[in-house]
Order: sequence, then C-alpha cells, then structure tokens
Amino acid sequence: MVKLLPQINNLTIHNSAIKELTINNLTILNNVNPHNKSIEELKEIAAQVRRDIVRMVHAVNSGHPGGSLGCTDYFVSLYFRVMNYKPSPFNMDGEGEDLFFLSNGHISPVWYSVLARAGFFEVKELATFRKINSRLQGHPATEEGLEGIRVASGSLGQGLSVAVGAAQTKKLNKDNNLVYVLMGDGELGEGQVWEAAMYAAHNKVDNLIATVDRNYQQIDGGTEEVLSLGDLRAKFEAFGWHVLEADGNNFELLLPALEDAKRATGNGKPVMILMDTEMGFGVDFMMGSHKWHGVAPNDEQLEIALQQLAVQQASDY
Amino acid sequence: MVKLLPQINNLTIHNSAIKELTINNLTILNNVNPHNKSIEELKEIAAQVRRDIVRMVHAVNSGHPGGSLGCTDYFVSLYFRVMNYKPSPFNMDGEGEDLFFLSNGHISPVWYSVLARAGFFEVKELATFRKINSRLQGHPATEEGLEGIRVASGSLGQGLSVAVGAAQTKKLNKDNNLVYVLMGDGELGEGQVWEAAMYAAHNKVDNLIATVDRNYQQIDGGTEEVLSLGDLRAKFEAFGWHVLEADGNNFELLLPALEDAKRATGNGKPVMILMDTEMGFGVDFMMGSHKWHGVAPNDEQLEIALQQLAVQQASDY
Amino acid sequence: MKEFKYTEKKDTRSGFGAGLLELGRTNENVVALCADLTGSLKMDAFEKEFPERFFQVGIAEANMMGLAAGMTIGGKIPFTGTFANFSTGRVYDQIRQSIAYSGKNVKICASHAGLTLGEDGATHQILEDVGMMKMLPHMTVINPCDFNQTKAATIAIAEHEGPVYLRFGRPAVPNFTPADQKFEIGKAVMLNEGTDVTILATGHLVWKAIEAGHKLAEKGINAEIINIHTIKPLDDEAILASVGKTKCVVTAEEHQLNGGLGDSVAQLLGRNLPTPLEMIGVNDSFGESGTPDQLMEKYGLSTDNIVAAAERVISRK
Amino acid sequence: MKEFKYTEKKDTRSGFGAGLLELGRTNENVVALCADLTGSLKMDAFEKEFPERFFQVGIAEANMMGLAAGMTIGGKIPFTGTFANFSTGRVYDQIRQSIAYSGKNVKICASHAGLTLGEDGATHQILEDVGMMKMLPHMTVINPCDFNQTKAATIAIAEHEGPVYLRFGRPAVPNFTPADQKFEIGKAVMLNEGTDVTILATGHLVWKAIEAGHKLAEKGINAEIINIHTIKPLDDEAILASVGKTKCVVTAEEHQLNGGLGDSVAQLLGRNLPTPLEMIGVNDSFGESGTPDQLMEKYGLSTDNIVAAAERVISRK
Ligand SMILES: Cc1ncc(C[n+]2csc(CCOP(=O)(O)OP(=O)(O)O)c2C)c(N)n1
Ligand SMILES: Cc1ncc(C[n+]2csc(CCOP(=O)(O)OP(=O)(O)O)c2C)c(N)n1
Ligand SMILES: [Mg+2]
Ligand SMILES: [Mg+2]
Repeated sequence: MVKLLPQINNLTIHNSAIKELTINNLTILNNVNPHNKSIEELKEIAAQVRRDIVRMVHAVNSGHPGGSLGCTDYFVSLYFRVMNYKPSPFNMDGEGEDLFFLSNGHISPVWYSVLARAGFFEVKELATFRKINSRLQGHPATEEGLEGIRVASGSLGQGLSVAVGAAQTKKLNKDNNLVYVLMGDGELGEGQVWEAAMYAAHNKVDNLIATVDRNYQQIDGGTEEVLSLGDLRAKFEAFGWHVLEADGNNFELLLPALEDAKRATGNGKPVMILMDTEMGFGVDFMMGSHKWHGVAPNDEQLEIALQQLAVQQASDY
Repeated sequence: MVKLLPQINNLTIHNSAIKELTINNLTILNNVNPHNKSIEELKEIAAQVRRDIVRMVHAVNSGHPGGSLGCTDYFVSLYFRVMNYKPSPFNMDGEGEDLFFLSNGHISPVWYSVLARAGFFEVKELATFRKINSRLQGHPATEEGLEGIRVASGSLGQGLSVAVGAAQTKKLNKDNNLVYVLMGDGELGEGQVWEAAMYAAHNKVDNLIATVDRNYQQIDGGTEEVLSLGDLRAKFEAFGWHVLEADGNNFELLLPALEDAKRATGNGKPVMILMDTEMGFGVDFMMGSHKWHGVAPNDEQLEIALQQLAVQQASDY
Repeated sequence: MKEFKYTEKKDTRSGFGAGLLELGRTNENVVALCADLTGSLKMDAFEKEFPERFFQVGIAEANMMGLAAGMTIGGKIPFTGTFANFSTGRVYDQIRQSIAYSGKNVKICASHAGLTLGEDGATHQILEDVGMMKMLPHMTVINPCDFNQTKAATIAIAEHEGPVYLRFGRPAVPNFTPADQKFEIGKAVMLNEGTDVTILATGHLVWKAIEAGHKLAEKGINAEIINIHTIKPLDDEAILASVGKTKCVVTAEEHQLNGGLGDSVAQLLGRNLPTPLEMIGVNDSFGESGTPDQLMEKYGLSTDNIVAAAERVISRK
Repeated sequence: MKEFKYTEKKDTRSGFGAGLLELGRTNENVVALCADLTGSLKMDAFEKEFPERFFQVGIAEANMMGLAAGMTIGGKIPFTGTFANFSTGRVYDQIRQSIAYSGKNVKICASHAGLTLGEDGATHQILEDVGMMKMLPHMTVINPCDFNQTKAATIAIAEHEGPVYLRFGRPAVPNFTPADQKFEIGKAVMLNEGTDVTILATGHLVWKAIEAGHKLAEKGINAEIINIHTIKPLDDEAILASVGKTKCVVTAEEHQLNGGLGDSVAQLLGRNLPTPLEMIGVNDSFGESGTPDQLMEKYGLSTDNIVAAAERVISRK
C-alpha cells in the first residue's frame, strides 16, 4: 500500500535556471517538488484529500465542499508534483520557492488538507477547521501563523493583485521561482481582477501563472445566468495575457497543461490557465450544479461520499 | 452675426418611436434637440465654450482645461444637436428625455459651459466656478441643485455603473430615450468600469451609448506608458459591447458617428464609442501632452488661448 | 424588570426578506439588487414574485452601488443586498459619491454583520460598518434587534427619502418585539424604565441587554434599558434624559468599540453631560471562526459582560 | 505661552516626498507605488532616483493595495501613494483583508486629506479617513502637523513593523517643528504646558491650536497644547494626565466629528475620567470648493473656533 503521509526529504532548493527532467513520460521543468509523486500516487492523494474535505465540512456543518472537490486535482498537482517549495520550516518570504495564493478563499478545505498532507502542519489539525481558537479559519488567514498561508483571502477579487505584487518582488530579488494563484470564475465579476490583469500585462509580469476555476458555477446559479463571462479566452487575450486551457479533473491532461504553463513563463506575458472543473467532482450528488457551493453533507450524505472516495482510508484523520 | 445664447423653444418632447429627419445631409434620429444647430453654428458654439473653459480655469487658477477642451466638440454635439432633452425646468428624473452622465468629472468646465449655453442656468454663473458657495463645484455635484447634473462625479470609475442603472430604469419605465455617458481613457484603469461593462452586456442594456475620451493621456503621462490600454476595441468587444470609433474633434465626422451610435441602440448590446480626441484641442500650446490635464493658464497664456479661440466674442461671460 | 416574551427565534435577515416582499407588493417603485447572495439575504421571495424588478448583479458590489444610484433617476427606490462587509468597506467611495453626496434614495441592506456570522471568520465579520456609514453626511444608520423590528424597519425606510444603511444578521435570535410595531426612524425605544444605570443596546445586543437587566434585577439593580435601533440620527434627547436620571451608562453593540454606538454616546456625553461610561463591543481585534455564542463569549459581548459593565459603571458614579 | 517660530510655509506632502527620497537612499527594501498622482504626492524624486523600485499602478487603487500586500512577501516595505480618499474609502476592504488582517508591512501614504485640498471639492475632500483607518485592528494612524514632522514620520514608519496609515495634506502651512526631530509613534508632543484647558490637536489644526493658545493667553487663559500626531495608538497616558490637571478639553482636527480624534478622546474620557469636551471638526457635512482658508472658516475649523470652544468648555467645568 502506498504511504500517503508526506515524506519531507531535506531537499536543497535550486534557484538556478530551469532544468528539464523526464518522469512518467512527462517533461518536468525545474523539478524540485519535495514529493514528486507519480500520477497513480497523485490519484490516491486526491482521493484522500477529497475525503478530508467532506469530513471537514461535515464536522462543523459549514464550509464549501463544491469548489474544494472540483479543485482537488489542481492542488494535489501543484503541491505533490509541480511546485518547488519547502514545507518546513515554513518561510513567509518564500525566497527560492514557488509561491501559491488562493484568491477564492472559500475553498480553504482543499488547501488545508493538501497543506497538511504535504507536510506544512499536522494532519490532525484538520479536525479544528472552522472551530473556535483554530488556525484553520473559515477562510485562509495568517493571524495565527498557519504554515503555508501568506495572505488572508475570503473577500473575493483580491488575490490576483497580491500574487502580481509577490511576483514583482521575486523579480526585484532576482528569484527565478514562480508565483501561482487560483481564482473562482464567479470571482471574475470583481473589477479588481481586471485591474490586476491589465497591470500584470503592462508590466510584463511573466513569472506568474494564474488559474481560473472554470466550473461555470457561483452561489446564485450558473455563471452564464448570473453574469455571463462568455469568451474568457478572448477577454484575457484582449487584456494581454497568454491563455491556456486545461482539464482540471484529469491528471493525464492537467499535468501537461501545468508544464505548458511553466514553459510559457518568461516570455513577457503573464500566463492564464482556464481550467475546466466540475464543482463537487468525485461525489456524484454534489456534481452538476451550484447547490453544493457552500453546503455541508449530513451524516448519511457523508457516508455515501466517503464510499465514493474510498480508494483507501488508512491515513484518514 | 449668429446669436449664440440659447433659444429655448417650448418644445413638446416626443417620447414615441424614433423618427428620421434629414438636416444638412445627415439623417437625424429622434430629433427633438431643443437647439438643433447646423455644423457651422456648432463650430461657433464650440469656440465659445472653449473660451469659457480657459477663462473659468484661469479665474481660479485651478481646474482641468486639457480634457475639457478635447471633449468640447462632443459636448456641443450632444447638447446642441444630438440629445433629446428639456433644459428648463430641469427635471432630475429625466423622463421622456435623453440623459447624460459625466464619469470623468474633472472635465466639469466644458460641461458647465455647455449647460449654461444650452439654457440650464445663467451664463454668468460660470464666473463662480470652483469658488466658495458656488453651485459649480470643482467636480460636478448635485447638493445645491445645479440644473443638468444628476449625480456627483470626480472620484473616477463610477459613472458607467450609474448610467447603466439609469438606463435600466428607463426600460422599466418604458421610456424609449437614451442614456449617454462619457469616461476618460485613463479612467478605464478602474475595475468598476469593467464590472459595469460586463453587467451591461449581460443584461442587454442597449439603450446606452458610452463614450471613451481616447486622448491617450492621463495625469502621469501617456496612457500607454502609465498603464497601457492597448486594443480597446478588442477589450470592449470581448466584454460584449458594440464598438464604434469616432473623431472627437471634427464635427463632420463626429456627428455621423453619433448618429451611427444611435442607430446601433436597441440591438441587444450596449454601444461604446472610442472617441479620438486631442487633449487641449483648440489651444496649440495645450495640445500634444498630458501637461495641461489639470493646470490653469496664466494671464499671458490666457490671452494667447483666447486669440486662438476668437471666432467671435460677443456673448462671452 | 419588565418581562419580554418570545415564542420563536428568527433571524433578522428573514425579517428583511419578509419586509422586502411586502414592499414589492405595496410599492411598485421598489426594486432590489443583489450581488450573488440572494438566498443568504432572503431576497429569493422578492425575486420570484417580481423578477422584472430584481437585478442580479453578480460578484461586483461596486457596480451594484452605482447601478442603484442610477436607478433612482426615474423614481425607483433601490434596495441593495449583500453581506455587511461588501455593503460598506468594499464600496465606501461608491456609496460616498454616487449615493450619499448625490443624495440618492438608495437603501443599503446589509446582512451577516458582526461576529454572529460565525464560522466564515474575520474576513466576513465586519465590525466597522456602522462606524463607516455613520460618518457619511446624509446617511441614516439602522440596526434593528429582531425579526419583527427588521421587517418593520425595512418597510419604514422605503417611506424615508434619502440613503439608508440597514444592518442585520445571520443567526436566529429571540423575536420579541411586536409584529405590528410602527418603526420610527431615529426614535429610541424604551424597553425598561430604571434608575440605577442606563443600558443602550443595538441589534443583537438588545436581547442580551434584557437578559442582563434580569440578572441585575436579581442583584437589586434597577436598569433602564433602551433599544437604540437608529444609530444615526441618534436620539440625543432620550439618551440625555435617561442619563440625567441614572448618572451612568453602558453601551452594547456587535461592533468595534471604535466608531460604533458607544463612540456616538461618548461624544454626546462629553459634549453635553460628562458621565461614567462603559462600552461593550469588540476591543480592536478581528473576529474568527466559531459558533455565534462562542464568539460573543470570547470577545466579551455576552450577557454577563453587560452585567459586569453595569456594576462597574455604577461603582464609578 | 511659548513662542513657535517658522521661517517658511511648506506643504506636508513635500515632507513625505523628502522622507521617501531619503528612505530610498537608506533602505533598499523600501519600494513605492503610485496610482497616477506621482507629482501630487511628491513621489517624483523617488521615481527618478529609484525607477526600479517605483511602481506606477495607473488609476486602480484597489489593485495598488493588493500589489503592496504581495510585495511585502520577499521583504519589501511598500509605500503606497494616492489621495487620502482613494487611499481609504476606495480600498477599505482591500486594506482590511490583504493588509491589516494579513499583518502586512505596508505604509499607506495619503495626501490631500481634508478640506484644505481646496478647489477640487467634496468628492476629493475626505473627512472620514482617520475614522476608517483607526477602526482597523493592527493599524497605526498618523497625522503629522508640518513638513518637518511629516518627513520624520515617513522615515520612522519604515522602521515600524506593521501597517501604517500616514495622512498629510496639500497646502503650505507653517513649518515650525525641528528639522532634526525624532518621530516617536504613539507619543504625544507637549507644545505648551498650561492649566486652564487642554487642547488636543492633530495635523493642520496643530498650528491653529498654537495661534489659539496665543489668543487665549491674551485673555488670561493658560492653555495646555498637545500635538496628537498619532491618533492610533492614542497616547492615553499623556491625555489623561493633562485632563486630570486642566479638567476640560478641546479637540481639533480636519475631519468629521464622527470617527476622528475627538471621538477617540471622548471614548477615553467617558471610560476613565468624564470631563467636559468640545470638539472642533466638520459637523456631519460634506465639504465644497473654495480656498483652504475660506473652507476652514466656513466649516468652523478656524483659530477663532478653537478659542471659542476653549472658552465654552472652561465655562462648563
Ligand atoms: C467580495 C465578495 N463578495 C461576495 C462574496 C460571497 N461569496 C463567497 S463565494 C461566492 C461565489 C463565488 O463564485 P466562484 O468564484 O465561481 O466560486 P465557486 O462557487 O465556483 O467555488 C460569493 C458570492 C465574497 N466572499 N466576497
Ligand atoms: C478614483 C480616482 N483616482 C484618482 C483620481 C485622480 N485623477 C483625477 S483625473 C486623473 C487622470 C484621469 O485620466 P483620464 O481619465 O484619461 O482623463 P484626462 O486626463 O484624459 O482628462 C486622475 C488620476 C480620481 N479623481 N479618482
Ligand atoms: Mg465558480
Ligand atoms: Mg485621458
């Protein structure tokens, strides 16, 4: 049985030019991910993370399972394969590391689970999610020093600006690593996103890979009913970005897309991945609508969900 | 000599379907403008307005001549030829009238001059501009009931939202008239503009004609240096708008463009005019840079400016 | 101490939803806007019954405020709905210019105010909204205490010409005020006449003040309890009359100590009638995730805190 | 009454510009951001000397705040510059979440605060910024009184770890504090010891308080005058000590009465030492266009207003 708990090797972080390696027939750039899992392993980790998510929101009868489940494969890819980082000791400044920012902070469950499973803090702390005196706030927060979080989010629309600023600091510091940021698609209604998009293109912030969780859902319904985003590729291209598309719920397609995105960096344009996901992915009754954006499963629903996600449960918290 | 002071005829405002008339070889839609001047007359009025502008900012050694001079021909076209409205008695609700909103409120001098010359209030009140206890605030304000102003502006980025809201009310009220709004190009850096743009397209607010004062200038320099707007047509088209271009400093080209814009209304899309203007137009030393965005001429400069604008001065205030 | 009875706990936001629905039926000028939180704001009944008067804005609160301002032109009475944080701090400048300074008849309806929002945590728990809104000239600020009062306030503000901030919350709280009450803006409600100490409470703290009144009565302390549902304009007369009698005051609110009801009272007293004052509120810290009760306890907003404050302030007479 | 001499009038914003330039030379981590107001903020010297550490954001203040938050990650100390209105109300939620709650080391530098901005009028004359910023946990709020003190404050805040709001203004005012002063955050500056009344002034009102002190001295009134350059944290100790002696207080500030220094003092006194208080500030109205002096006169912020308030409050002892 594959061990899922994180193995933190004392990796030396190389901050030098991008290297190319080939693993599992994929070309991996700048490969200093501390876990560097195979696709099979990633799938198991993703199942584990999804179980964490439904358990966490069930335990407090609040939180956001829909987007969390939809973005699980993306988070698992970043933290267990793609990003260069050092989980411990956590360094707020992140020099010599890739950085990740979550703008759509409501999907904190997936981030917390992945951070714990990747070695930033202990898995058992997941049980404190949304409870009083916890470091695992409803939306990501830095106040109590939770390892892995560099800025608070939850009020939508702010994360891209923060990520662009962090990317510019990396340039000032001659740090070659990359900055990643995830946003929701409903979140793109916020004008600040477009301010940041315009700024990043004008200033050639090309060490940045932004991703939109294109699940076509937001709270009040489908994005195209609430406030249609229409042709997002055309919008971001008109705003001066290099735009890629990806399937966010299929590692075989997502990993190459993330590698493509890396390759697209350094070319004078910020990079945007429009990532198709399904809200609630992995739990059939949570899929296909906006209903599970912010609703927790009851006991019975939890059991069904866990069965559907039962690749193996050895290390569940 | 042509009389420039407004002649307010007791027009009955027709709120019915759009009519077509032909005047000066131009097809005029829904022609109930209270002045309905010829191009020759418009040119004289524009010269008058430009003289008002430089005098007003000179008198208080503050205010914004650059954008005001650049947009003079647009304002004169709207108020003396294109828009359907009743200057007196001024009606805040504007039912049965076209409405105009100025989002880039700093170019208040041109609006004040045009409003006065069009009969909203007395021309001599222009002499109170930016002085204490005046109704002619540095930026347009409604507090003291200045006729012609329906919302305060000055803090940039807000006017498009207001105009869209007013346009939706017109639809609710089954009022066929149109809503006009002007924005600066530097102002497009504000995210709220893109929020409103997305909303207007999604909601098919097609009784709205927005215009961007595309003078390629803002306070700190050229727009393309400060924060490049790049291909604005592509941006607004990607945001779902019907986009037209116009030369804003040439009545022979501007009037047909405004008529084209009117014709484009009612087709399910909001209409955007990208209007090329020259900041400071009409006063040679104020043209070609951002320097006169917000600087008043001294005595000597005023004299030179007035000479250049001296079509005739009979009715100067 | 008077007895206050309730048969049911109900959330104040549902009082808003019920009031809005009634307004939809009685006042055809009432329109409603929501920024992707229709269910949370309990606006769905209005949306369903009056779809043509309901405007879904998407996640773009700044635009919503501008739209609402624009919709007043032509006679609509717009009610905007989103969380209190996004109703104030996110859009302060838009409210300031397009609504307050412009004197627009917009009703800003804000849910999930304060700590009792619960598990979502600090990014959503605004504790500064009253402070912001009461600084705005022309703004009326109302924070009713239960379902019935919120419903009555919602209906009352439609009759009031001018901008209003109406604050309410998420959790179910005792619904004890009369169902048929007439809500008088700016008129404090005497709940219990007493002689030893004046307790001025607003919003969710009103019920806790009543509970505190009972506990104080057991200790032989006769508290005067006043429901300050309108924080601006403050009912100076009622407060000064009460304080003149009791000679000491406790204020209680779900807000930062800075900027809230307590500060308004401190100012009133210092300028007119210096009197010992104790303030119940959050003491310059952000909230966090937890249940409403846990949070009110942890941050010092419980019934016992009011009791202790009353005893303290009496000892300072 | 002590004599205060000045050889020159200078604007406080130039003090900021000078301090920033010096910081550029002494602290390589200092970076500066500006939203299309480089000249108005006097940031041009910094931009010229340190172009790689200067970030022109364009007219997009929300983005600027997010960028600044992001730039702290990697060790930069960002100074943002725009008008006080656009530094606070326009971006409150961004400051709240990405800076204050996230504990980011950003210095929010705000010019053209208050009425003395002059001719631009109310849309730009923010009188609520101190109130907003002081409600934010973790935020330090500073309003220095002249060029030298603003320069010293600018330099001092770079050494202070955590978010700071630094407020200054447009007009030239007497530059009377020592050029070599050490600025101590949170430490009130005793200007004149007295026994009859305490005058607590901040920003541009400090000089007027000194003038008032002279006029009061002529009337035989011995005023204690304290410069409260730091409004948060407030120097409670210094204030209570002074009030304990004089038994009455006048506060003076270029701000709404609601939410400003006066409210902080009213709260402090009510909770500790109830004392007659008179407040000089704007009484719940917007400003307007006019010269700084005319406006200070019209809105009751003149030297004579302070004198009258002192006499009034003494009579209330
Ligand atoms: C500024 C702001 N406005 C509103 C909200 C409330 N809210 C939280 S999540 C959400 C919907 C987000 O939609 P999307 O970004 O598509 O995320 P998804 O529902 O797909 O997870 C809303 C409106 C918020 N958190 N912040
Ligand atoms: C929200 C906001 N930010 C900043 C300013 C200050 N400001 C006034 S005009 C201006 C430049 C506007 O550029 P543009 O829209 O192109 O107008 P133009 O200079 O061409 O007249 C700026 C930054 C403002 N008024 N409002
Ligand atoms: Mg979505
Ligand atoms: Mg321009």
